[in-house]
This record gives sequence, structure tokens and C-alpha cells, in this order.
Amino acid sequence: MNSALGSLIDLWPALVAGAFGAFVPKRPSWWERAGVGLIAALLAMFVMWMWPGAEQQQVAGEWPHLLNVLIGLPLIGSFFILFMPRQSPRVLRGLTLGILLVDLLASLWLLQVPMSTGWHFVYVHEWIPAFGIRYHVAVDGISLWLVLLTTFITPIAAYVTFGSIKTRIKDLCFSFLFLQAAMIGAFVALDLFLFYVFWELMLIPMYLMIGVWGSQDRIKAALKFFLYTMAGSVLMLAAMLYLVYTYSQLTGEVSFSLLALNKVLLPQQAQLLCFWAFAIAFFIKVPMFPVHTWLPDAHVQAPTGGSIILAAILLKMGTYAYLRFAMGLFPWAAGTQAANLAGVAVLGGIIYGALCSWKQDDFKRLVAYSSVAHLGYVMLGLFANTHTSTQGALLQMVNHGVSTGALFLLVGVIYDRRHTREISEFGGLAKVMPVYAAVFLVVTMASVGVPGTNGFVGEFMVIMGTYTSPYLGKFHWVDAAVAAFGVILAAVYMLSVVQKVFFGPLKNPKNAHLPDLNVREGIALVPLVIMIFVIGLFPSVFLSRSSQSVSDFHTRNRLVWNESQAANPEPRLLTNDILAGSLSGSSRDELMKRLEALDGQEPGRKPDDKGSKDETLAIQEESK
Amino acid sequence: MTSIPLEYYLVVAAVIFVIGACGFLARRNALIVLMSIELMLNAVNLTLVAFNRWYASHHVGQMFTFFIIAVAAAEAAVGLAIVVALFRLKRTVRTDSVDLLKN
Amino acid sequence: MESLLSLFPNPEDNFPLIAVILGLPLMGALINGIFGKRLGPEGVRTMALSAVGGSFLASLAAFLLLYARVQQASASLSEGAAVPHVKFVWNAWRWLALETTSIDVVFAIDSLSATMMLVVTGVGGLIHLYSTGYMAGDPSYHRFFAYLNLFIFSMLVLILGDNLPILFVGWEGVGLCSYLLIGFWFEADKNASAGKKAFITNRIGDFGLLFAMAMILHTTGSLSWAGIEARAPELFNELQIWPIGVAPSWLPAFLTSPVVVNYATLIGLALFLGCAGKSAQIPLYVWLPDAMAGPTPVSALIHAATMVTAGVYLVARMSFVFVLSPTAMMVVAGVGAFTALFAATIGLVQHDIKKVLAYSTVSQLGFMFMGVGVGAFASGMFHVVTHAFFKACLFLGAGSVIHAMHARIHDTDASQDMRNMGGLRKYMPKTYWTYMAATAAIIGLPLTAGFFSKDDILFRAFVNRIQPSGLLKDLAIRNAVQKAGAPLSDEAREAVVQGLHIPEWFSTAVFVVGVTAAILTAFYMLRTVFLTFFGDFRGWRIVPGWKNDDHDHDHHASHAHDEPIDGPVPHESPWAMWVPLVVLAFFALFAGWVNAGPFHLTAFSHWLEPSMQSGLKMVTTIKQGDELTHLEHLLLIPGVLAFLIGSGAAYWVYYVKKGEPARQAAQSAGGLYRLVLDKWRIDELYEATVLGAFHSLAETAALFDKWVIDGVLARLTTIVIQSFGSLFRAFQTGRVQMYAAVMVVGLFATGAYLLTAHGEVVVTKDEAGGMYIVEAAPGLGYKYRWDRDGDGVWDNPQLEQDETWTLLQKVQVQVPPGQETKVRVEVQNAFKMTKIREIVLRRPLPDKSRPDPVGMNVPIEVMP
Amino acid sequence: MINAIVEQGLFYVSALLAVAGALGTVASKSAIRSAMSLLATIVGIAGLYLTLSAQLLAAIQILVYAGAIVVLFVFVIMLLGGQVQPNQDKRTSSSRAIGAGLFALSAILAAVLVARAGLGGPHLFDPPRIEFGSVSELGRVMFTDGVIAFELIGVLLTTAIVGVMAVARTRHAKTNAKSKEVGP
Repeated sequence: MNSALGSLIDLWPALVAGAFGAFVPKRPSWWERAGVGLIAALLAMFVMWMWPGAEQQQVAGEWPHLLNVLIGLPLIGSFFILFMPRQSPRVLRGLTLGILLVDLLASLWLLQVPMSTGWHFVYVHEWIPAFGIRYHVAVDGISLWLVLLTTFITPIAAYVTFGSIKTRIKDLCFSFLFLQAAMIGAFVALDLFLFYVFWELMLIPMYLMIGVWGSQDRIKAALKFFLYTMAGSVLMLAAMLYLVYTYSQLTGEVSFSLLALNKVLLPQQAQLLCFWAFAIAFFIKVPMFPVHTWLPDAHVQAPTGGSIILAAILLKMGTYAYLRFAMGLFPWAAGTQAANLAGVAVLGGIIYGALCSWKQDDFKRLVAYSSVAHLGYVMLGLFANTHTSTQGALLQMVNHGVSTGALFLLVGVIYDRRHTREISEFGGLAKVMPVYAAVFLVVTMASVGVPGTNGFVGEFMVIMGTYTSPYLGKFHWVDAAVAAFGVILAAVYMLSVVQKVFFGPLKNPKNAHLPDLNVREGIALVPLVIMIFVIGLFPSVFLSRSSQSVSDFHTRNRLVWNESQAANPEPRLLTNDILAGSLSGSSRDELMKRLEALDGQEPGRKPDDKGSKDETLAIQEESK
Repeated sequence: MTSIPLEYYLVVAAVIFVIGACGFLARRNALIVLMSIELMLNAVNLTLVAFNRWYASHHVGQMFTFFIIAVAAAEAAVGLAIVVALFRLKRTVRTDSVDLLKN
Repeated sequence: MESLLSLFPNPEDNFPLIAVILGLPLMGALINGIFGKRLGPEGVRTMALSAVGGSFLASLAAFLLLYARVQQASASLSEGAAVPHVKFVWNAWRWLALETTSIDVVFAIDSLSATMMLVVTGVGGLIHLYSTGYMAGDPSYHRFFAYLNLFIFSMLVLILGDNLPILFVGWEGVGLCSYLLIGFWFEADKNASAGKKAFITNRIGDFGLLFAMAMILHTTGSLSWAGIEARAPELFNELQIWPIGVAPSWLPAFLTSPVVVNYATLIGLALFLGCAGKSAQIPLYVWLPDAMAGPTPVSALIHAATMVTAGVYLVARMSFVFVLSPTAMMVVAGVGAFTALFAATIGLVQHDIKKVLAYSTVSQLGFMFMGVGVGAFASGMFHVVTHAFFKACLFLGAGSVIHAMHARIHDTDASQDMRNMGGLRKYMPKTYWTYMAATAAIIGLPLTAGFFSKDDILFRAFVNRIQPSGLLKDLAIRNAVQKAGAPLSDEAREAVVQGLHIPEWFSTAVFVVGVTAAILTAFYMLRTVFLTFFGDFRGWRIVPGWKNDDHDHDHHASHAHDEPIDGPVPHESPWAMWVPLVVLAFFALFAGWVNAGPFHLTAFSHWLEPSMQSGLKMVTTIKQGDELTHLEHLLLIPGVLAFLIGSGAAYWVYYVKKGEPARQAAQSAGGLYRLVLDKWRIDELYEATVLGAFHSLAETAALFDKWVIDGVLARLTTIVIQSFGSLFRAFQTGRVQMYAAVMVVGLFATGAYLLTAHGEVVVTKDEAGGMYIVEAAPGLGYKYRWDRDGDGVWDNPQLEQDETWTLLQKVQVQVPPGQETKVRVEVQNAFKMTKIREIVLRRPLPDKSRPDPVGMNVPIEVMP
Repeated sequence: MINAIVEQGLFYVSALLAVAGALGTVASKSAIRSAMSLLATIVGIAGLYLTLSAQLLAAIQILVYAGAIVVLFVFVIMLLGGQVQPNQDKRTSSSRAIGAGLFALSAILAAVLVARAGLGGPHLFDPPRIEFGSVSELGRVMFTDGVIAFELIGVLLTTAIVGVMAVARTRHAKTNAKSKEVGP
């Protein structure tokens, strides 16, 4: 009995918060009070749980709970929103934007830490010990910019959407916050199970956004979007479980952690199958050629904000996950399949995407196909698997997020005014909306890849990297040539749409009095346009942070590639000294040190003595 | 008491059970259906008692039969109550007129 | 000069004046672009002019500084040594870091870029001044000057960039500005699509440049001029272009015979594709004539003086790469010559004055490429400079004529049609004299700038020869040995080396084509002069003191001669327009003396020589010393003759006979005349072939995507699932007994399964040892009978006494290698149901030829 | 010797009675006749219990089944009155024939299988212990091992009663707006 009483006493902060929460709302109905009270208690318990009890691997300047805040804040916020009264949309919108901005500011801390070898802001917490599943989140050079892209784009998308959507504000706010949490979680998760959870969680709010606020046949598009991704992720789950099973056979203990699982070297046949299972799941998300048809429908039906987030961040989930998980876990399979996959990316993505978008008469469908073409570049960069091309692919992911996000925002602007996406409806807008035309031209230049804007830098590095890639066999120069040719098609379809919409005489009388950009749209566009030129002119600021992680990633892949050349009928465990293999002396120690860092030393379960507690508390204070 | 072999009882029980099953499947009258259920239950009870008689060291079979009888009683009562309610509602006890589950 | 030198201590490393040269036009563009409307026309004008003027002064200062530094360096030099390649560098910031090298935003001024810089800012400044007059009264006045300044900035970035990517930034920047400026009056669809056509054609060229950069980075590992030059020998690696990947074996031999090209040629051709796109050479020149839809100053600046010469600049800058591959040089010279001739023929018959000048530009660019193509980089660049002067002057002259015509004829096509002009000599004397001066230069009147530059090119075309480098010879010989399989004999080796040289007839052919093009140039240029300035005015009946207001009823000024409209006296252009004309005319006449070859005044070539040293090493001439100068004087004669024939014919046709013979010739050769008038219908050819192909490909792709991929993946799966759904729905009838019946059927099925005997057989084999364990599945009351050798007799291993049925579930069978044995087992279950199962154990021979693992043997060295 | 014959006679009579009753229940036209034949089956089975020396069960069988359940059936038949007679089945005689044929076939098959199995000849019971099946013995077992089951049966029966009350109760007592009241 006393133990129950003891735990009750431990929970006193939660009880107090619950009681306080219950009295806050002035509403007579008790269930609303109880709801707010419960949330307050939950929040208190979350804070208590997060209180640095578990001893974290302390690194100077890296507050271990930063990632928890980045994920937890919007998550808790989204639940809190649910209990807020529906009648005051202004409060809901204000709270959502507030949380998103705080998230953005918090994520800026990630930039202070130089992304050296290994993982940063590591936080590990046992989740389901029975299956070795842990809440293991960390950031490195590869995922850094994608997290920042998320925290940068979502507030803009939310801010713009609040201008145009006036119905069911509460659910909209919930979707935005929940989406933000799931996306950041997926980018930083290092535990396969945790990644899979966040990967699925992302679908729900996006499904809501397309399904609730979309246009005509939005339900069909939302369902198609959901089923496509779900079908893929089921494959991934199967391969994941097989991998974990093999790992447990080899080492005896079960673990879902990426850093453990990438030690398993499967026999060639099994590795190919697992690779394809993972890869297909991510290709559907990218989307790659044969499975891309969900994207145009999803974009056409989605509201402006939904389109921006879908294009800017959700598509990067596929490419990032392919790099981290498919290439990370099965380097040999990725290497052997690279040549034909690059062919699909180039012909199916870049050329096919551009040709399709040229003949679309729906504006959003055109931009959707254009993002299929842009992501063809990203995937080509990943398949080429050289340092330059991978860096280029990472940068192109961020670029595509910025430029296509801006494009969808601009399309949304004229959609809100004319409620039609047919390109033939518009003509000669440059005279009526000069500022809008100027901004659209700048963003078109970015998306076409004129040097000096961000689009060029990504494509340039991908093409340079593709040419020198040993993995593409005899096709390296053809892929580079066709990718370079894709640059022309990009100009063709973008300029033809710019001419149809902006130049030429003002045919349609309805366009005569369209108002130019209003303040809200202007504020949303300014950061995107600034980022276009900042990345375009100063890309080394971005590349320098991710280059160390990318080179480590490639070093490890190459070692595993060398190791897997010998025929291995049985799955093997590749410990670091096997990888270091023939090296000796100082280079071996240096390599071992880097591999250790890549494995992220397990945070020791030392009992948290007094010393470390004050110190973490100290950091806590100055970080507030 | 010892001249009749166990198999005879089993055969009788089997026959009664099968007749009950056919009644349950074939007949359209709700009451007859309920009665066939009773038949089936009785057949099972008989088998239990027969085997209990074969393993005479304990009385598990008989105790079990006792409980089955109790349950059968409850079941019959509720069954008939439903038939009565059905009859009041639909003026018939034909089972194939009761297919709300269909659409 | 010394004070200036003291101002910049060590310009070689840090020369901030470049930042001023670049910064001013960029700032001008931004300010005019963003605050243009508030500044008003005067503010915009002063801002634009001061920006370009300041940049001109800064470049002049930089030029003089560079000149002084070169004099200083060459003075302290010993005799005979090559002049050092002085370069002022300004490194702004690290742009991006690639694997092997890092690309920085770095600008440099050496002799080549200094000259180009002077031309760009100088002529650009004059054209800015001219545009203030020409564009006066245009509603989006500030936007025009913002684009013009942005263009100057991009052109300077192109010229000053010290590595290929920075040049590429400028390269596409000028493409973007030309797109904006051509489509400046975007209300008319014609202008907008002309702009789009220009941008896309340039983009096709840029594809070539991008691909060339990839190849250069792959072979030499760096993209800056010095880096590439240092590792130029790497360019002699080879790439198999055909067959791509692994060719299927069933293809005929000639299709699968590998075509291997060395990188120098590939890069040369790719770069030249870029130049052809930007400088409007044969395959990609179609955008330049349409670009005349832009305002005339734009045509003068972009499509005459600066942008179109970017291609020639690139070839000159990358001379050390082009020179390494004789085939590339041959292609450049050949395409240049053919373009010169081809464009000249079209120019003969055009009615629109700007179209004539446009085709003349294409033709003159052909001359420049002819020059650099035969290795005469200095004379090519000299023609660029002189062409900038006289072509800009011609365009601006045409502009002031059009400006005058606008007074009465507002339709753009009609106001540019020469048939509406004539006799303007009397009304626009200043324009007339400057136009005459520029025409004299372009047709090659002796002692004018055009004369010296064009004849120098023709002379060089005749005498220059490209020597294939030693490395190229070794590579060719190695390939030949590899192909022949046996070491070559001496004459075979000689034949291979000879194969590398450019054939002898080629240079004479280029010379002859050049001369004919010169004749045609003289003819069509004088034709424009006579049609516009001589004879009587055909535009409208001139009524002195005509006021606009009382005659505005017939505004649709058609040039139909049936009912002549009357209008005012054509007025001369304001000072802002004719002052630049005079300056340009002066340079057109007297700039020639800077590089007058026949008079041994070759200051310009010596000035440019250091920045093309490694290129010129490979270029020799057929004659040396005074024989060469003698030949030079000799070759002056065809040039002068060309001038005389062309201008004489034009004088006779258009002045003496008032254009009568031209009309008769047009009637007689009707079909040919219309074909040439329609620009040989090249646009229609492109439309039918290339563009048509892409349009239909795009349409099929879109339909394919909608119906096939979407159809299969989305719609087909839904149909399949719906059909299964309806199938199962049939079972849900709602009647309780129906469900019970289904349950009974299920009961019977399980009963049947339980009653029959199973006993599946599982074999665990160990091929190495040959021991096979055959195991039958267990079951309630199961009994087994084995026949281990397949002879039909049940031979259980341990026979139990009375019955043959054993409880033995597992049997071990030893199979000798390479053979197979059959094992039979019979299973009986509690209900005496039996089942016989048979299995064949096959043991393969231990084959030695295990294939090595899938995957390439990728030469990966372990990176520490 | 005599009780052997009596015992065999009792077995055959009861077995015959049970099977005939079962057939009557299923095949008879009118509900009353099937109720009566159900009664016969119950009595037959009680007799068989006796031969298996399960005296308490035989008694309970008669008391509960015959006394309560069959009476309940008869009562309900009386309550529902004439319309209870189901009109002639729509199903044609052919489908009933198929049903019967199928059933007969499966019965024969089962019989053959069981015969083939043989399972080691007739199992004769050995003489029972004296108190086997007696009330005291069964009672002791009931209240030691099966006490929970016994209590649960009590609960079960009460809930059944409540259930019956709820189902069969006439609706008009609580006339809320929505429900469309039907019935007498």
C-alpha cells in the first residue's frame, strides 16, 4: 500500500497542475474543465518525465532534450489545441503560430553546434525494452538541414493557410502541429521502430488536410495518397522485422536501433530483397517514376498550406529515408542496383516528369510534375553515391523545398482570387499584378535553375557528381548528359506557363481587377525569396555543415562494400575491426575512432549522482 | 449393468445429435429449431455420462451434464422469450422472414 | 599612374576595384528595379547612366593599371622570353566545395577580359545614353534601365569570372536579361514568345556548357582557367560514346563497333554547342532574328555588341582546350564560315531594316568564329571589338530612323520596313553620315576598322595550321595498334599522324567562303543605305507644319501605296541619340589602326597574346618571316576586290537603276526568292522536326501517365478489390440457418482433413557429405512404411516382428555424388487411411566453377 | 441374470424411445406433436442415464427438462395460438430430398469410417462402485471442486430470468417519442 501512496506523492506536481487546469476555464460544463485539467496533468508529467533524471551523454553546448522539445512541443500543443474552445479562432491561430515560431527558434540552436563526426543532441530513453525499442533521437549533418527546413516551412505554410481557410480552424491547427511533430520526429529518429511510427503518423494530418479542406474530389485523392504510402511502408515493416530477427539470431539480443542493425551483413539474395522492400517504400514517397501518380492528384486537391508542406517536406522524407535507411543498411545492394535505378531516376523522373508537366493545363498538376522532375535530380544524386552528388542531392532537397514551396504558395495566391487552377483562365496578369509577376518570375528562375539562385547549385553538384560516379558503370556520362538535358525541359515548361499566365494581352475580363499581393502573402514570400538567393550565392554555408557526415557515411559504405564483395551465404555481423580490416597504425586508429563515433557511444546507465544533476540543471537554466 | 458396451451409447447419442442438427438446419419454424437445439444438448449430455461411466473414478462427466442442463434451461427460456417478442412484432415465427442482418 | 599603382599595393592577389566595376551596375539595377517608380524618369536616368559610367571609368582605370603593370613586367624581362600573363585577382567568397576541388567566387582581369570589359562598359554606356532618348515616354521606363544595368552586370561577371562556373553564372544571367529585354513589351504575344524562344535556345547551348563542365571536372579535376590549363594533358583520356552500356550481341557488328572519342574533342564540341547557342551560329541562330522584337537599343547592346560575342570570348578564353583537338577547331571554323555565308544570303532580301542588321550580325559572328576556329584568336577578338563599334552604330542609326518613322507610323513592323523609307538623307543628316561611316567599316572600305579586322581574319584563315600535340599522336597510335592488334609499320604510323591534321583544302575553302560572304555583306549593307537614305521618301506625303491632332482619322497607317497618308517632316533625333552615333562612327572608322596587320601595327595582338599563350603554341603558319608579310600583302587584293564588287553591284542595282533589276530578279526566280525571303524556312523545319517531336512526346507522356500508369496502378486495383467484395457479399443472406449451414460445411471440411492421412516429407540435405535425412510429418496414431532404395519393396531399417508398419518417422539415406535415389514412404492414420509419398534425392556433382559474386569490382581505395 | 435382461431391455426401450422422439420432434407438422415427441426423447434419455447408473441426473433430467423446459415450450405454443402452424415450406420437395440424401450419405460414410477404425472391439463397462452416481457422491463433488461453477450457474439463471423479462415485456409501459409501438 505504501508504495502506491509513495508514487502518489511523487506525482504531486501533476495533481496540482491537474487541479489548477480544472479551474481555469470559466465554462460551466464539467467535462471541459476535466479535459483541460487532464491535459495540464499530462503536461506536468511530461515535464517531470523529461526532467534530466536519466543520465544523458553530456556534450558541451548540446542540451540533450532539444530534440524532445522540437518534437514534444508541437505534439503537446496539438492536443492542447483540441481542448481549446472552437469559437475563438484567433486564439487558436495565435497559439499555433506561437508554438511553430518557438520551435523555429529552438531549432536554430542546432546551428551553433559544428556537425563533427558522429551524432549530436543524442537522447536515448527506453521505450519497449522487451523488443529493444528505444526512443533514440539524434541529429547529424545529413538530417540537420531537413529539420531546419521543416521548422522553416511549416510556419510559413500555416501563416498563409490561415489567410485563406476560414472553416474548422481547430482541426487545421491540430493538423499543422501534429504534422510538424511527426515530420521532425521522422527526420531525427535513429530507431527503426520509432522512425516507422513517425512515418505513419505523418499520414494522418496530411490525409486530414487533403480530405477536409481540399477541392472537388478530395476524398479520392486523400485516400489514394494514404493507400500508396501505406502499401509501401508495410513492405518496409516486413524487411525491418526480418532484419531485427537476423540481428537477434546473430547477437542474441533484440534491438531496433539503426546503429546496431547496420552492422548486419545479409547474404546477397536476402540483402537485395530487403533493400528492394525498403527502397520501394521510399520510392513511393519520393515519388519515383512508376509510382508517382498519387502526387498530382494529392496536390491538385490539397489546400495551399497542405500543398506547400506536402511538396516542401513530405517528399523529402522519401529521399532522406532512402539515404539514411536503404543505403545505410544495405550499401552493397544499393551499390549494385544504382546503375538501373539511376536510369529510372533520369528517364522516368527528370525527362518524363518535365514532359508531363509541359502538357498539363492545371497549374498545380504542372507544378506537381515539376517536383517529380526536381526529385529525379535528388534521387540521381543519391544513386550516384559520390561525395559531391550526395551533397548536391541534400542541397537540392532543401532547394526544392524552398522553390516549389514558394511556387505552390504563388499558385495558391491566384487560386484564392479566381478559385480556378486552369492556366487558360489567366493571361496578361503582369500588367494587373506587377509585384506578383516579379516574384513569380524570380521563383521560376529558381525552379528552372538559373545560376545565382538555389536551383542551379543543387543540379550543378548532382550533375558533376553523377559524371564521376563509379557506381553507374558505363552509363555515368549518359546519365549526366540527360540530366543536363533536363535543364532545358525545365526552362521549356516553366517559361511556357509563365508566358500563358503573365504575358500576352489581357483576354479574360475577370482578371482585370485582381488585387496584387496582400501583406500576409508578402510576409510569407519574403523569407522564401531571401532563402533562394542566400542558398544560391552562399551554398558553402550549408554544404560545410553536412560534408563531414556525408564523407563519414560514404567511408562506412565503402568499407561495407569492400567487405561484402566476398560471397557470404550466411548473415554476418560486421564489427568495426572487421571493417577496419587491412588498415594498420595511425590510420586504423583514426578510422576506428570515426566508426565508434558513428555508432554513437551508448549513453552509460550510470546512476545519476549529485554532480551531474546540478550540472544539467545549470544548463537548463541558461538555455531558458 | 455391464452387458451393454460403450459404443452403443455413443451411436445413440450420435444419431440423436444428427437428427437435432438436421432439425435445426431444415426446419423453418423457430420453435422446432429451439427444440432441435435441446435435442443436440441432450445427445451431448448422454455422451458425457457414457464416458463418465467408462472412467468411473470421478464424476466430472455427470457434473458437467448437470451444468449443461442448467444452461439449456436458461437458453430455452431466453430463446422462447425472443420468439414471443418476434411473433408479437412480425406475426410469424418463420425464421427466413427474419433477415435484418442482410442489408 | 603611379598614384593609382600605390593605391592598390598588390593587385595580383586582391584588387577591390573589380568589386566597384561589378557593384555599380548591380546597385543601379537593384535601385532602379525596386525604387524606379518613385525616382521618376530623371532619377532613373541619372542612376543608370552614373552606374554604367562609373563602371566604365573604373574599368578604364583598371585597364591602364594593367597596362602599366604589363609594361613594368615586360621591361624587366630578358629578350625573347614570353610576356608574363599578368592577372589582377579579387577573391570574393567560397562558393561551393566539391570532392576534388572547391569553386570560389573569384574575378580576374587579364588582357583579354580587360579589353572586353572596356567594350562592354564603353559601348554599353553609349547605348544607355542613347536609350534615355529612345525610350523617353515609355511607361515602364525604370524597368527597362533596371534590366539594362542587370545585363551589364551579368556580362561583366561573364567576362571577369576566373573559373567556368562563375562564367556560367554570367552566361545564364545575360540569357535571362535578354529574355526580359526581348519580351520587354510583353503585352504583345509575339514579343513574349520571341523572348521565350531566345531563352530556350540559349538554354540548349547552356546544356552543352554544363556537360562540358562535367567532363572537364572529371578529367582535370578543376574548373578554373589555371587549373584546367595545368592539367590539360589529362584531356587525352578517352570515352566510349557508342555503344552505351553493354550492347546486345544480336546487333550487327557495325552497330556495336565501339566509337571512342578523346575528351579534348568532346569538351571542345560541347563548349562550341554552348557558344553556338549564345552567339547564334548555324544550328541555334534562329532566336537572333526574332529577338529584334525587343527595343532597338537592346538589339544594339545585346544582339550586336556584347552578349552574342560571349561565345567568341569563351573560345578565346578556352583556346588551350580547343587547340588540343584539331577536329574541334575544324568544326568551329567550318560552322563559322558556313554561317557567315548562309546568313549573308538571307540578309540580301529582307525588307525589315532590323532583320537585315540581325542577319548581318549572324554573318559577322560567323567571321569571328572563322577567325578563332583557325587559331587566330587575337584577330577574332579584334573583329569582336570593331564589330561592336560599327554594328552598334548601325543598329542605333536604324533606331533613330525608326524613331523618326514612329512620328507617323506606329505599327512596329511597318515603321521598320525599308519600303516605307527612302530619301532620309535630306531630313536626317547626322544619322545619315554616321550610318554611312559604319557601313563603310562593315563592308570593308580600305583603312577602316572593319577592313583591317576582316582581312586579318581572311589572311589568318589562309595561312594558319593547327599542329596536333605529341600526346594526341601517341593516343592515336596506341588506338591504331590496339585495333590492328600488331605493331604498326612506319608508313602506317605516318598515315595515322597525318590523319590527325586538318586537310589542306579546308583552309582555302574557308578563305573562299569568307571572301564570298564579304561580297554579299558589301551588297546588302549598301542596299539598306540606298533604300533608306537615297531616292525619295515613300513613307507618307510630307506636309510641312503638319500637326498630329487634325489628321488622326486614318490611324491604321498601312504602307499600302494606294492612298498615301500625309505626315510631318521626318525630324532628326535629339542630341542624346546622335552623340553616341558620332562617337561610335569615329571608332568604326579609326579603331582599325590598333591592329593594322599590313602596316605592321599589331599592338592589339601583342596586348592579347599573353592570355592565350598555351593556345598559340599549337598554331603555326605555312610561311614564316618576310614571306609571310609578302603573302599578307598579296591576300589584301581579294579583300579589296570583294569590297569593290559588292558595293559596285549594289550601287548599280539600287542607285543607278533604282532597284529595278532586283524586282525583275525577284519575279524571275519567284520560288527561290520566296524561299530566301522566308529565311530558307529553317524555323518551319525546326517546328516540324525537333519541336514537333517533343510536343508529341510530351502529349504521349501525359496521356500515358494518365491512362496507363494511373490506370494500372490505381484503377485496376480498385476494380479487382471491388469484384472480390461483391463475390463475398453474396454469402451474407441474413438468415441464421444459412450461417449455420456454412458452419456445418466448414465442420465437414476440417473433419475430412483430420480423417485423411498426411505425413508430408521434409528432406534436410548436406550435399557435401551426401547424407540426406528424410523425415515424414508426425500425426495421431500414425504408422509408417519405408522403401529406401525405391525398388518397390518396403525395406524398413529395423523390421519389427509381426507387422510391417513401424513408428519410425525419420530415415537416413546415403547418396553417392552425381546420382539420385528415390525414397518412398507409406503413412497410415488412426482410421486406417493410407497415403504414399515419393521423393527423389538428387546430389549434384561438386562444380568448381562457382561464379564470382554479383557486382562490379569497383576500384575503391579505403578512405582513411 | 434377470437384472441383466431387465437392464438390456431398459436400454433398448429407452434408446428406441429417444430416437423415435427425436425424429418426431424434427419431422412432425404441428408444434404440439413435436413438443410431445421432445418429451418422449427426454424420458428416453433419462432411462439411458439410469442404465449408466447416473440416478441423480436421470431425476434431474425428468425434473428440469421434462417438467420445466418442455412445459415452457408447450406454454409458448399455446400462447402463440393457431398461427404457429407454419404454412407449407416453400422449398420444393426436390431440395428437401437432396438434403436428406446428402445427410444419409454422410451418415453412412461416418459409420463406415468408425467401423474401419475398430478401435479394439466392444468396451464393456466393469461393475460400478456402489456410490457411483449417487446423490451424496455427486453432491460432495459438486460442492468441493465445482463450487464456483455452481455459483456461476446461479448467476446465469438469474440473468436469464431478467433477460426474459426485458425481452418479452410489452412495450407500452414506456411510451417515449421515437419508438413506434407495435403489438397488443
